[in-house]
Amino acid sequence: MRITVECHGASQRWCGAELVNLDLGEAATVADALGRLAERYPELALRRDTVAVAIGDDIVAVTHELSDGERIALIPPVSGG
Amino acid sequence: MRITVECHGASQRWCGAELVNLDLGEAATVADALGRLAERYPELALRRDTVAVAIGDDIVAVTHELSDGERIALIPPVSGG
Amino acid sequence: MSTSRLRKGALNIAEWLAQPMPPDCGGLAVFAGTVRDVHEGRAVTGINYHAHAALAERRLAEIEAEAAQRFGAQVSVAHAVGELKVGDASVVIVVRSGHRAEAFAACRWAIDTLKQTVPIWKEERYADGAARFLEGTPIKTVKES
Amino acid sequence: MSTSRLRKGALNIAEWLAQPMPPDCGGLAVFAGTVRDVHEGRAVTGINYHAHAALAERRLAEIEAEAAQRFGAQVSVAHAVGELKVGDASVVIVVRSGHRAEAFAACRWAIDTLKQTVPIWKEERYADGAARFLEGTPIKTVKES
Repeated sequence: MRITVECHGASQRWCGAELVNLDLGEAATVADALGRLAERYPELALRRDTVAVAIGDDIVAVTHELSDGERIALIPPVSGG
Repeated sequence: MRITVECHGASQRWCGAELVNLDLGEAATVADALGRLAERYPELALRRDTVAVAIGDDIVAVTHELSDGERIALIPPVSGG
Repeated sequence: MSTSRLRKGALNIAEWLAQPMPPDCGGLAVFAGTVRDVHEGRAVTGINYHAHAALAERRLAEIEAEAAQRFGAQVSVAHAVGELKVGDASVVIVVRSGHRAEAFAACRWAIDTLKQTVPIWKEERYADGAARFLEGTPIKTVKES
Repeated sequence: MSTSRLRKGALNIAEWLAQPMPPDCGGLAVFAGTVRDVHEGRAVTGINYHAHAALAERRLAEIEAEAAQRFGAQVSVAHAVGELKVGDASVVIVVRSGHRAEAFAACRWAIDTLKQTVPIWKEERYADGAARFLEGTPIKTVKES
């Protein structure tokens, strides 16, 4: 399957782009997507445990199973206010 | 000496007026003025220990010596806000 | 804007917000007190605020200065006198400071202190036509508060 | 007024004060955060606020609802996105409640919670032309806060 990753906040810098496409195997989960991103982007790998993933307006668990064409968003540590 | 007493807040009710004139002996203090008012106004007598006295923009001690023609203000418990 | 901290009639909160934030400030805290429609179970139609004007002006200025010193904040305090209706603002405290902790602390300290140190008296007016001065708290100095 | 809690550009605080006080409320507490001219010793010229819009809108609404439930208060929360200059308001919290204690408590809780639960990121711009995203805090849910 192919998914699209939106890189928010500092994760734009870590991944060098606002959008990243990933090709994953069948029955891939959010954890698989993060694993693939961590292989590609060392700065993301260092901070992987601080990054949440959103789909739509939900934060999803790393065990969440992805679908082909799905769009996920990286939510690095927040700094609003 | 004669002094004028401004009755603020609830002390207007206790004394039945916004201004009260008092004739006091020579060398009278704020305590003497409060004593005279307490004799005349039982409702004030009941609350005498909760009332402060101001001259101009100062709170004065009960030992403050009054002058003829002076104007003092009764400051009953406050309820602003 | 008048330099007086004691104003005739309801306060317009926006007036105290017109001033721009100092560039070294990141936190603005505001408290306003307004007239409620009920007190101790009685229907309230309004409050007539009385003040000892000279001492009240002095004490409001002292609260600003003391709050500035204690919290390192810029503090403005104003209070209404005269007849106010339900919903009208009787008191406004505006604090501008570096960060939010001091802004909240200074704002809370200022309103709590105002209630104990400023010679102002509420005369509540009730739906049945009655009016009465509320019981208050013996006046303290700002330094004691 | 837009029903959106996330707004493009600096917030105008007065907009959130235009609504009259409910007659059963006596306390209005407001907090606004503004852009400071210095951070960690560096001269700041502005902040570009980024957000995950859908999740941020949801979280801002959850903060209002949770604050209303915890403190019995009416709470409005708004946050800016986009380029802000020094002095501009990036966040506004307005609380209307019966008395001042809940107003202050709800206002403080709302801003502290917003900073931990809403997907917004500060990209600071410096006088030397540099820009960087600030280090933040891993996002929590509103219920966890």
